[in-house]
Amino acid sequence: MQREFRDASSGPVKHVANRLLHALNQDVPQVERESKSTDMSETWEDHLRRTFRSMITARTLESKLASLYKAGKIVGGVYIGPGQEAVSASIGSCLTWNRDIFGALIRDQGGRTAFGEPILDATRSYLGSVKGPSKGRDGNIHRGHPAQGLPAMISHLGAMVSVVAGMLLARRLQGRLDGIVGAVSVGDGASSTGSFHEGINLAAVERLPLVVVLTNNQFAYSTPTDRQFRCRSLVDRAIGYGIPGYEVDGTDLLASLEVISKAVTEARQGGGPQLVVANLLRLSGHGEHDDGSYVPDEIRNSALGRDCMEVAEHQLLQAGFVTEAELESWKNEAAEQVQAAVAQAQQEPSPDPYTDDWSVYASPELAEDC
Amino acid sequence: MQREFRDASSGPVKHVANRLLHALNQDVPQVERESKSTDMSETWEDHLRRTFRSMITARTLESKLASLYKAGKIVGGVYIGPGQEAVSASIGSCLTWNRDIFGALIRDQGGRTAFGEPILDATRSYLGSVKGPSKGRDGNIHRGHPAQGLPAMISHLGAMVSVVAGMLLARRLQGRLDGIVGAVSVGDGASSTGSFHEGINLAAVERLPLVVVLTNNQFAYSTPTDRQFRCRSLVDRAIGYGIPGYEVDGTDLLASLEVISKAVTEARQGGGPQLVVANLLRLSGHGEHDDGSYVPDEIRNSALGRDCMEVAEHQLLQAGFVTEAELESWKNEAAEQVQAAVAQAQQEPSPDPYTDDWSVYASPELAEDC
Amino acid sequence: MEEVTYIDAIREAQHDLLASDERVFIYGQDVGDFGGAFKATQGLKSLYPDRVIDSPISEDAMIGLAVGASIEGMRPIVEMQFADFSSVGFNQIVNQAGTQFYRTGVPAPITVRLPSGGTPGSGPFHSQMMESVYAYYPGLVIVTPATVADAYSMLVDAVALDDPVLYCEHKFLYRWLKSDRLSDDDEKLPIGQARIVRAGKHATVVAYSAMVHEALRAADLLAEEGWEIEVVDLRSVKPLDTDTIVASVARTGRLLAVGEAFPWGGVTSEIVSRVTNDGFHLLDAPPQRLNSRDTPVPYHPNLWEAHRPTLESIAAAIRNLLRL
Amino acid sequence: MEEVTYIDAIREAQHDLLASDERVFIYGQDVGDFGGAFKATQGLKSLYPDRVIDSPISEDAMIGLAVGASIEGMRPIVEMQFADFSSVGFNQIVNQAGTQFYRTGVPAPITVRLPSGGTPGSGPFHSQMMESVYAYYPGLVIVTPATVADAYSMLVDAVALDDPVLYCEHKFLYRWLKSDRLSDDDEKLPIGQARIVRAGKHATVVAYSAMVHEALRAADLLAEEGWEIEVVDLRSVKPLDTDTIVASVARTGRLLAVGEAFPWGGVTSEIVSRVTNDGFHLLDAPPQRLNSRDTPVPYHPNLWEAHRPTLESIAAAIRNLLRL
Ligand SMILES: Cc1ncc(C[n+]2csc(CCOP(=O)(O)OP(=O)(O)O)c2C)c(N)n1
Ligand SMILES: Cc1ncc(C[n+]2csc(CCOP(=O)(O)OP(=O)(O)O)c2C)c(N)n1
Ligand SMILES: [Mg+2]
Ligand SMILES: [Mg+2]
Repeated sequence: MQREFRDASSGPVKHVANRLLHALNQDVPQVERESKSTDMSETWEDHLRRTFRSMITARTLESKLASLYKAGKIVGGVYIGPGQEAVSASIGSCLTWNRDIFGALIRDQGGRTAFGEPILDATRSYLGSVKGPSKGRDGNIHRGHPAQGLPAMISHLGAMVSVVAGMLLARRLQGRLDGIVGAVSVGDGASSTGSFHEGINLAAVERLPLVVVLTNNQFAYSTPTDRQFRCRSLVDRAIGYGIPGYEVDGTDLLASLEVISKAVTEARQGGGPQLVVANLLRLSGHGEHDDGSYVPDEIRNSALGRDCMEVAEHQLLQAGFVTEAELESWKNEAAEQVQAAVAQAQQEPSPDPYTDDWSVYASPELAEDC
Repeated sequence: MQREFRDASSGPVKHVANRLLHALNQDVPQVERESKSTDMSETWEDHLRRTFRSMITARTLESKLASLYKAGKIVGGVYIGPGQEAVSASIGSCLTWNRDIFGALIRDQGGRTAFGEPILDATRSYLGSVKGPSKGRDGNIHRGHPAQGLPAMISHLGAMVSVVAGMLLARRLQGRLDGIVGAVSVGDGASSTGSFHEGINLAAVERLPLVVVLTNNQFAYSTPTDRQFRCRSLVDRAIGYGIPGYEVDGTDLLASLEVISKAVTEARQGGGPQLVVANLLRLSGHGEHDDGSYVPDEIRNSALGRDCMEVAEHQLLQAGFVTEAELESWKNEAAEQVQAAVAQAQQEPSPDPYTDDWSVYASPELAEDC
Repeated sequence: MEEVTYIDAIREAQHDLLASDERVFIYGQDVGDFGGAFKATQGLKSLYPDRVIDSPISEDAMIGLAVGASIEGMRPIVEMQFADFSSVGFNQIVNQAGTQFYRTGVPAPITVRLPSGGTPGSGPFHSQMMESVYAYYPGLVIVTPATVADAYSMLVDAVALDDPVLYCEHKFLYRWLKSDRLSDDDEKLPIGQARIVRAGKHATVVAYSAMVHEALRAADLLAEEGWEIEVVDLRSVKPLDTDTIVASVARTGRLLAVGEAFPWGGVTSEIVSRVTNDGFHLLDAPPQRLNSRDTPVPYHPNLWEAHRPTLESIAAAIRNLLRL
Repeated sequence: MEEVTYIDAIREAQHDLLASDERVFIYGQDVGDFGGAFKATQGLKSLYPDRVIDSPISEDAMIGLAVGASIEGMRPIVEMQFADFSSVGFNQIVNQAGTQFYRTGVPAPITVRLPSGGTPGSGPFHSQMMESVYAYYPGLVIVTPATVADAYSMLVDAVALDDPVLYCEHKFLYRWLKSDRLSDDDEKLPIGQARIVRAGKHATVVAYSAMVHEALRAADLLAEEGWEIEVVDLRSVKPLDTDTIVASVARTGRLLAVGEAFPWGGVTSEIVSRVTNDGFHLLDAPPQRLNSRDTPVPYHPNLWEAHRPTLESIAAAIRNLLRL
């Protein structure tokens, strides 16, 4: 596997083991981006293992969030990404926190965790702790750490494509772009937005190292893909932007990681924007308020409906990359971390409108009563 | 030529000789759309002749407008389309006024004339006659007759694509779509807009008979195409929308009319949206205030820089479709018509803010003083 | 008849419009078999399969399409999934729909439904009030129904109107607001006319949309303190019924304008400006405004409650006004 | 020094910013070798080839890109070819740039240049004033320079500010407004502070952008009739310097707010509301507003002249105010 992959890419792939960053109680490291070296080499096996661990953490966390939602403990919506962890975590695990850029979207807990976002960010956001990354001002999936390479999405679909492009353009102007990549997640529905189009086209014009990962999970809320586009596959859009396109079975971790790694490597090496289209099925409702009953059984029972967690587990066990015992311990550890992150967020104070500041300007002198 | 063309399309092409509508003093016919029959057949030769006549009228008119601009007789900008008449008039001559739909854009005098817009509309708009289609409220290229199938463009590029799509969707809902086509013009620059993307994608989803004619005239104002897109040709965008795409030398009337006719016929026959990319060079500045000095000589001297009028004249003479004498009389007639249209518009009153009404609402009861 | 909610009224209006007028069709994300994010179109696709159409996520093109269809004589209703996302269709609304009649004489009778306003936990992008932004532009009509009957009748009227209408429906009212009837012919008013929903003599509170109910509750509270507060429900913010407001201020001498929108500009400032212009000498005290805070709408319920006007803050503002 | 025009000042400010601050870059359609549609960036690309960048026609992505670049520490200046086209970038301006600091604590210091306002023959889509629409949204700063020196210094200040700024430059002033110097350190004021550009005692006229000059001419005319009119140049509409206005009204007792924008909502209504709130008892007459008409900006010069406030209509409004 490893050899095959190396053959496919045009050079050795190097990654940082940023597993440490997943640790529960560690807050976001505020170190200078440049200070982190990235030339530690990592084997394909380790990369896969690391990716899979993030998937486990994400699935565990999101299952917990879903039950908290059902128990009425969460205000606002809960949006989870079961079935998409392989693709999402593959993005995150190909990137280095505080060095690369990840424009995470709605179903990217896997990628966030793999990239290095502490899971406390999620529990704090969902449970309304004032210590969350937005201090309660924004919630759920809209969290981020822009200065560490994780911009905080706005809801408007497609809008983050150009933001990530701009972060990359800045790096070029600053002479800091070398070897850097920015990835951005979008869905099949987002592909219909003008923002998506403008952003990807602009990145192509500027030949920025932007990897656009388009997860076609067959639905945009309740809307099936035949109401969203008419092309054979959205990967055909790549031709129209003059950039490389890849299509992959998103239920398959090995394939997803391989293809995404390849695209990321190409971008890092100056190959310009890349479009990866991953096909799979959203295994939840649009949000936890939605039972997704509009999804036809045929799709559920097709290959698209496979659960990437099961596929990955099987793949890694088969390949001997992980043992049953290890797997068990990873799952336990994830459960403990999630448990602890929930407990901690729950005991933290909520925002207080009377004592918290409300500043909307970075320049305080601009504030006025109105 | 004719046989060749018929072979290319999947059925006989039928057109209406709507030459009459070009006549100078005739105002826009307000007849019911349905009342116009369209099954008169027209030979390929006649279609070409008719198209070329519109080109002559357009070129004559726009040259006159340009000199009026230079003489300071026109308030606001003058935007003309020399070099684009073959493509534009081909669109217009494939459509039937008051039956089909034409979303004309900035450089579509050829198409407007061929479609059936009286040239008085142009002179009245540019010269500020209150009898113009917008009564002086809007000017130059923003004129139209929405209820006769010629929507009045807003300036925002790309925005008319979805409007034409909506006109077609309405026809479908009304059971009036059969055999109808809507064409919309865009430029290379407009292809970068989100509106363009959303509009064409939506038309593809709905399989509307929309023909998008994208005239790549190598520049968007001063911006060359390598700052606008990175694909080999914009025709590659068609693949990403899952619709047929055609590329044509836009300086070549025969080729342009053939390809556009083909696309229009396909759309009429239920083939869904079509994308035609016509390559040529804008032979003027962006507007008459711009000398276009940024256009490199290499492009000017390349095949792209050919003047479609000269090419067409040569083609039609060679093919024996027109005689020198006829050509001469056409040109004279065009000059007379333009002269008369200018004279008439010049003697008409300007809008009067004190007596004209200012209503912005179709429901007068909504008007309020504020 | 059973109890009907505000969202029922919106659904019923659309049902009745589809049933009675072949020109009407509904276009929006998930409006088809799914019945819309808020179920405002539930069941309509099965009744009118051709005229209830799921759109791609393309707000700009959705509005463009609607304008095009209206040129051809249709009466489209476009559902925005949230008012906030109309920001992407903004250009087509203000520049395409808003200018067409003026520029060409051909009307653009589209109705755009904007699920507006805050609910706890919705955050900056699922809570916005956008009526002021659209009201700024010429050629648009902006309605803000606050009752079940108005939700019904104003949607019907909006579609009947030859001009483009932004129909701002408040999400907080969807299931919270109930009535025993869908419409009330006796009380029906045309678009452009405000309604005095509570008579009083000590002060006038002008509100719209969900704030009407907060204002009424505040008036109740003040009644216990012996004050008679008149409450005006604007109903439409453009046209804005200055006459009714000024007539009320003529009776009370005092004005508080309440809105859930951001504080800069907008409905409350337009009201205050008009009243000071037309009714300056009627005022016994400086007219007051109460709006949301000048920050994005916060996600956390604690912050959200303190961000927008509430029963308590309105009552406090009225008390303050009465002391001026 | 030679005479400098308003557009020269904009170009010079950009030149000086590029020269002194490596974080600054310019992004826009045709801003490169062509020097921009209005020549505001003429010659800059040859001096700073990497930092003057021609964009595709993608207003949404242009703003998104600028916000992204600002996260990374850059100070982008985005030129919209016309303010009117920012409607397509509206969402990224109000929802991306406007909310980022509030939501994340990371500032979004972008400057968006909006060539605004009417000139004869420009029509509905090349004439708009959009300051009110943006001022409605939290987190944005909106400046409207009316003089050559302000055009220069406020652009420099806008780029220095850690918050997103909409810099509304008036096209009518580009070549019409001239000065013998680029900036005036003695007269320089920070963003957020209004300037009294003419002292008077009978009435206060508050204006901004090109209307300042119309107001000044009207004041000249009224002076011949014996009236001393104070004219306030707002300079920025958000923040809006209420104190300076109220202090002026305290001296004159009368207020006319003049704007070139559409009449519903917007700057003039915000001014009138604030003054009636903070300075009600200072007013000797109902405060007045004068705006453009509530239609799209017409193309024909005859109509255009009658659409926006002019010397004559302002003078008439002042005379009326003095009689109230
Ligand atoms: C511009 C815009 N319109 C509408 C929405 C509401 N909305 C949120 S998620 C969603 C569906 C997204 O589908 P897709 O892009 O396929 O992502 P998925 O949810 O399937 O991961 C919609 C319509 C939005 N966020 N932005
Ligand atoms: C959304 C938008 N942004 C900017 C402009 C200003 N503008 C008018 S025409 C033009 C260039 C258009 O280029 P293209 O689409 O290639 O058409 P061409 O002029 O070459 O025919 C620009 C930038 C506009 N009209 N709309
Ligand atoms: Mg999807
Ligand atoms: Mg072009």
